[in-house]
Amino acid sequence: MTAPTQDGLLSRRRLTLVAIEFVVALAIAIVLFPFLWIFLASIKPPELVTEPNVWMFPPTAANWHDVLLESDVPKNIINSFVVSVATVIIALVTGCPAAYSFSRFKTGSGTRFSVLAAEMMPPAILILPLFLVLFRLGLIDTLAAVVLAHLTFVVPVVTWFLIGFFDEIPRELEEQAMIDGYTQFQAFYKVILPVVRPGLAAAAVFGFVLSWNDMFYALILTGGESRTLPVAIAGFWTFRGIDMGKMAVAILVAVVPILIISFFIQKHLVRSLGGGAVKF
Amino acid sequence: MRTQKWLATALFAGAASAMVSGSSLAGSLNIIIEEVPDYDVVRVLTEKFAAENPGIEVTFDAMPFDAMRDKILTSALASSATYNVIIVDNPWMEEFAKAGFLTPLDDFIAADSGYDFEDFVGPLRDIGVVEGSTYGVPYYNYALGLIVRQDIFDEQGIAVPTTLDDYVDVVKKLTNDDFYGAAMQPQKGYKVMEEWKNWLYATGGELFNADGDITINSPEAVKALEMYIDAFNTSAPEGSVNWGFDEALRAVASGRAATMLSYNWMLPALNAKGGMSGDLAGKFTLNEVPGGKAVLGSWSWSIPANVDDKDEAWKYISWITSKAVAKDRVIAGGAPVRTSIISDPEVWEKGFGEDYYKTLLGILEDAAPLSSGTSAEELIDIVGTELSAAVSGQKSVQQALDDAAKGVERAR
Amino acid sequence: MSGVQLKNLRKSFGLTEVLKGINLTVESREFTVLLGPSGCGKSTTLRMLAGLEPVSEGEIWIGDRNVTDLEPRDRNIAMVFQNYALYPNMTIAQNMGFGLKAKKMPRAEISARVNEAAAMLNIADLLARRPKELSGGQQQRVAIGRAIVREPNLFLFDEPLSNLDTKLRVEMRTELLRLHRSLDATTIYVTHDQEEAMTMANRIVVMNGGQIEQIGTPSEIYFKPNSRMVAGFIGSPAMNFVDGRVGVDGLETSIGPVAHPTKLASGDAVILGFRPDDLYFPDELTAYQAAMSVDFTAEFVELLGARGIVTLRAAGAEFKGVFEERFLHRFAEGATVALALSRDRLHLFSATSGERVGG
Amino acid sequence: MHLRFRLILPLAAAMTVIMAYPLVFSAWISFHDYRLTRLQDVRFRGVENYAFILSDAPFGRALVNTMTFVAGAVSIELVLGLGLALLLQRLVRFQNFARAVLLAPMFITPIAVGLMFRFLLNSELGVIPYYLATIGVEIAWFDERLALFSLMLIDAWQWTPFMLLMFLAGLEALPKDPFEAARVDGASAWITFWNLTLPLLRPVILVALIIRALDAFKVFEYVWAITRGGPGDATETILFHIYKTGFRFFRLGEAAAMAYVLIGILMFLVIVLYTAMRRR
Repeated sequence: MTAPTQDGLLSRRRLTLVAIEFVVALAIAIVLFPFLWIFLASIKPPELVTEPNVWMFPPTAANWHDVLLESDVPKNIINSFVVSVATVIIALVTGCPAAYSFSRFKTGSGTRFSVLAAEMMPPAILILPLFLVLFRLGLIDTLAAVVLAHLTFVVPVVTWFLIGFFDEIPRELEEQAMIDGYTQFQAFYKVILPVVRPGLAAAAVFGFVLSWNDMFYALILTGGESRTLPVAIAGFWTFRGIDMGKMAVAILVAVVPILIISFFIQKHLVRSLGGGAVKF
Repeated sequence: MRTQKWLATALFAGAASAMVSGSSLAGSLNIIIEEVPDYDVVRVLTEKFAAENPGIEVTFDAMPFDAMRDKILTSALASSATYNVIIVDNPWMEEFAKAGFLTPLDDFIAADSGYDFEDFVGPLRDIGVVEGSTYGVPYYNYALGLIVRQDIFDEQGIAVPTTLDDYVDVVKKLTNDDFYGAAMQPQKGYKVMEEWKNWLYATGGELFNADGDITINSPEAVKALEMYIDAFNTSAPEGSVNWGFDEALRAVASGRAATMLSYNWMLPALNAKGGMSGDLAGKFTLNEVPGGKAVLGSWSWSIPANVDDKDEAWKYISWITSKAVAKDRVIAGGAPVRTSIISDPEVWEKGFGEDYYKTLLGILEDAAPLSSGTSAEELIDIVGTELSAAVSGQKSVQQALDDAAKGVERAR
Repeated sequence: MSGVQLKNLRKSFGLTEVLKGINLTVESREFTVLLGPSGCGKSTTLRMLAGLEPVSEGEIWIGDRNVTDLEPRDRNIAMVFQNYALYPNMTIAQNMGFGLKAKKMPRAEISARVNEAAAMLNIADLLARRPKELSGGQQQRVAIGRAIVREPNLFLFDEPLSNLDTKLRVEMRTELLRLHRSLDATTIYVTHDQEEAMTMANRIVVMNGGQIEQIGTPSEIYFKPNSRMVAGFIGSPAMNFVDGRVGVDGLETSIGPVAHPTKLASGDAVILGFRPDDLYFPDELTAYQAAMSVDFTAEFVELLGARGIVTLRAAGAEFKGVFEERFLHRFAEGATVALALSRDRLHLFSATSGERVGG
Repeated sequence: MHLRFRLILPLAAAMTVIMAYPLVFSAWISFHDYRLTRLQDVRFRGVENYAFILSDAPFGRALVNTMTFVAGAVSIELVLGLGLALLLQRLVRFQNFARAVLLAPMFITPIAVGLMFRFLLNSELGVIPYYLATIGVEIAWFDERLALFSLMLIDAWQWTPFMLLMFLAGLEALPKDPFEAARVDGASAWITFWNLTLPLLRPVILVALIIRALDAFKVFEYVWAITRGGPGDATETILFHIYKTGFRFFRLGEAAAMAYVLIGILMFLVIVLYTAMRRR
């Protein structure tokens, strides 16, 4: 008597699941399609790049060869990497203690919000004076200039995330450390920092991506040797037309490492964000 | 005069002002250059210069167009230039010269006996002249020409149009369901301005009259824009209202359109075997724009005012633009600027053939810059925005041109 | 081991005064419990003792040292937190040795001490694990072990058992007492659980509203509560109270006259208190002992096991009584039962100040 | 100095250098006729710059465009992000894979995304319109009616993953009990969503909204890569407009004034959202 009912229930459940899987698969297709297309563009012979309906063709490695071996793109990647890493390190070094202080000493209720609000500052307003200062300092066209500019948006975001993470750590932990014979600062870096490490990693990844993706500041502040990858990608769009094939290679080269990183960290990212940063 | 500038910079951090940036070392030339095929040619040729002048180390800072303007500006504002040699786009020439960023080159040119400055095509040469002084010598041109699919014209027995009225008729006639008479570039700003201004010349209009009054909303301009919109609506690919140079080029290259107004030196690229146009290679020809007078673009070599060793900079410029080197450059694929080179049979033979060069010379000699004045860059944007608004139907032709005139008046 | 002295300790957060002058002397080796309802200031007092909360006014002495302005690390104390506060990223051994590391103790000695404490607490086999692999009870032991290895002048406990289930709590209680006896350490223990306080403390400090209500041994607190608040707070079920007035000859209350001497002036409002355990059948008391007899109406009975709680009603008010199981049949619903109060088990408080005025 | 302030010191110092100073300097510039080509002739203009831009039609249009863009893009991202998060949560198989793929677009430099879609959506050469045309759908993605909307879709492609990330994290951190209670009470999925999930996620939603909205105000790369603000003024966004005024036309005074007007608007927005958040 109960068997048919149960079967009905099960199949309904299975149906829902199939529907969910279908929608998710569709979303995945929408996300992956441009990548596929870009990849095809990177190995298409030049005369076929403008043909939307060509899926089979003799592939060419010329674009890959040109970009990886005979262009500045590898150097641009290193530049981007150096800039992003330096930005993140500085952001963590300055943001971490401050976030800890904001979290622990209950600095005014609006503080954490104004930290976030700092991120909203339009780059356009900061770039003019930054440009002039960096220019005075002789730092235009250097990676240092880009790092400095990227700090303007990476530091607030990283700090803000960290405040959330520190909030999640029970106060007793550092009190225990202080009773155990450590100063509050020692408690901070010997006990709290190791505990908040997943949070630090999440914030670092976020900061890294923000810096890695920026083109606006880098466009204005870098040149020649110091060009970062997004600027280089934009550079394939010249007055003589976009070199689609090469640009496709550059885009893939820019994206793949980040995708690999994101693949491995996404789980931690979700978990550690859930731990704290998504709350006020 | 400089006190004002320092007053402004007094706001800088104290430590900052003590440091001076980017001074170039003696014996080294740092050149800012746009990353285009012409640069590849120049870079290779320069190795020869370096070999001849072991004391001078030449480095290029190549970048996309959009990054160049503020880089040049930065260098010009410094107490000592980052770039000893710069290239200047024609809309910037007057602006930079009047801002005091550039060195007058007249004395250098006069002192250089075999240089033959007059050999540069007149309209190109004039771009470098501001209020009687020469601030730039031509690097390469990007004058516009009419690029057509000759095979289609031949097939249908149609002559390549020489007047605007003919042109509009022809592109309408050539348009059918999946083929278009003209690939146009009505993208806001530079692109639409660059294209439409050819139409403006063809109807006898100009942006300013001889007295310098704004004539952007003159009846000629209205007519030019109306015809432009007519052609766009009837003969250009659907949904191409935002197209720029790239899309138009690709549409022509992939056989979707019969004609385009574009840079003259695109022709060799279109006709190159194994290039972007595949089987269509060889079927394109270059012609003068309908109406004859073309929009001229050019890059010029200049020496910033704040360069320490100007002799060295001139040494390079005069070398790279000298007749001998210019010939090598053009043969290697560079866009020509000297009359003697364009007319040189050796160049015809090793380059892209007599027809191409003769047409090119015709275009160059009857051409005028896209825009001039100290606010040329802004002017292009203002007019280009209004043109785009009219093409996309957001404004009436008269309204758009009136607004353009108003905007230009303010920017001046 | 050293005693502790709090001298007129005050604490304000902004304009709110949460401690209004605490004076307390804790003798060396004494197990003192701070007891009170939540928000009474007991935890704040403990945190100030630990140095986690700055002192607004007053002094704290540990032994012969004024530690008022010393950092926690300079006070040589150990503290066990309610949520144990184990370092999640360290092993149990590292957790326990962390405080010794701060003192730059040689590694071998740290490990010796940790092992000793672990053996004492039966957690020797957990030393290599991390906190999240442990049960609540085990974590509790680690937290205590971490305090022990420090060999501090003073142990502080902040409601350490409240996160454990009842059975474990009772076990740990005994264990803590045994430990206290063997270590002979001065201990200050904060709780809101009166059972814990009664069973463990040498002395109980009852706090209320930022002040000390009473300091005394558990039996003093239970049998001689200093105030109506203490009387009502200690004991379960809670003490019964009746409003009354001093009459010419004893008290007049809503449930009848009470023959009870008082030093108060006639006409003063008083509160009469008696514990549920102190209700007697009339035949259990001598005529002298019986202060009064009241006819209660029984409402219902809650059986606890050997005893039961009876809900009674008289003069419209509700009272609780506790009786042995064998008497419970007398309290059938609706039955009228006469019960007597014993003269020496009455508590009398001023209705105005709440202070004990006799009994 | 109290530890609390010592900990904030590095951040405060960094922020002073990279933000406070530029802001002050920008404010100064905004009251002057400050042109990079006329530095010897910087003149005080009082509030003229402000008066001009507030009456300037293109600036107004850019503001309206930007706000439309932000509202549209962020709404799409919110709905899609929340929907996908809920689906992903119920996905049984391939959950990690799906999550990694669906989060990927936010890690790609926006300029690459812009250039990619410029060609994917190109009406003649793009693969998307090509296949749409085969099923009879002809859409001119970048004409004056659709261009801004297309930019919103591109933004949604890139940034829905951010919403997804925040919501996955938020869902992970939700207490389990109320949902079990709802199941026992026999509440339908729909009722549970409206009465439990949504209210409990509210803080996360607001945070995600704020971050995304502030970020969307900075939209630059897509405009730069695809439309350059056109057709006409249809996609002229505020940052692009300021960039043009400041770095193409060198009118720093006006650009700075525009940036300040923008800050004013953002401040207002932030305060409104902040109040909404505190009222929860």
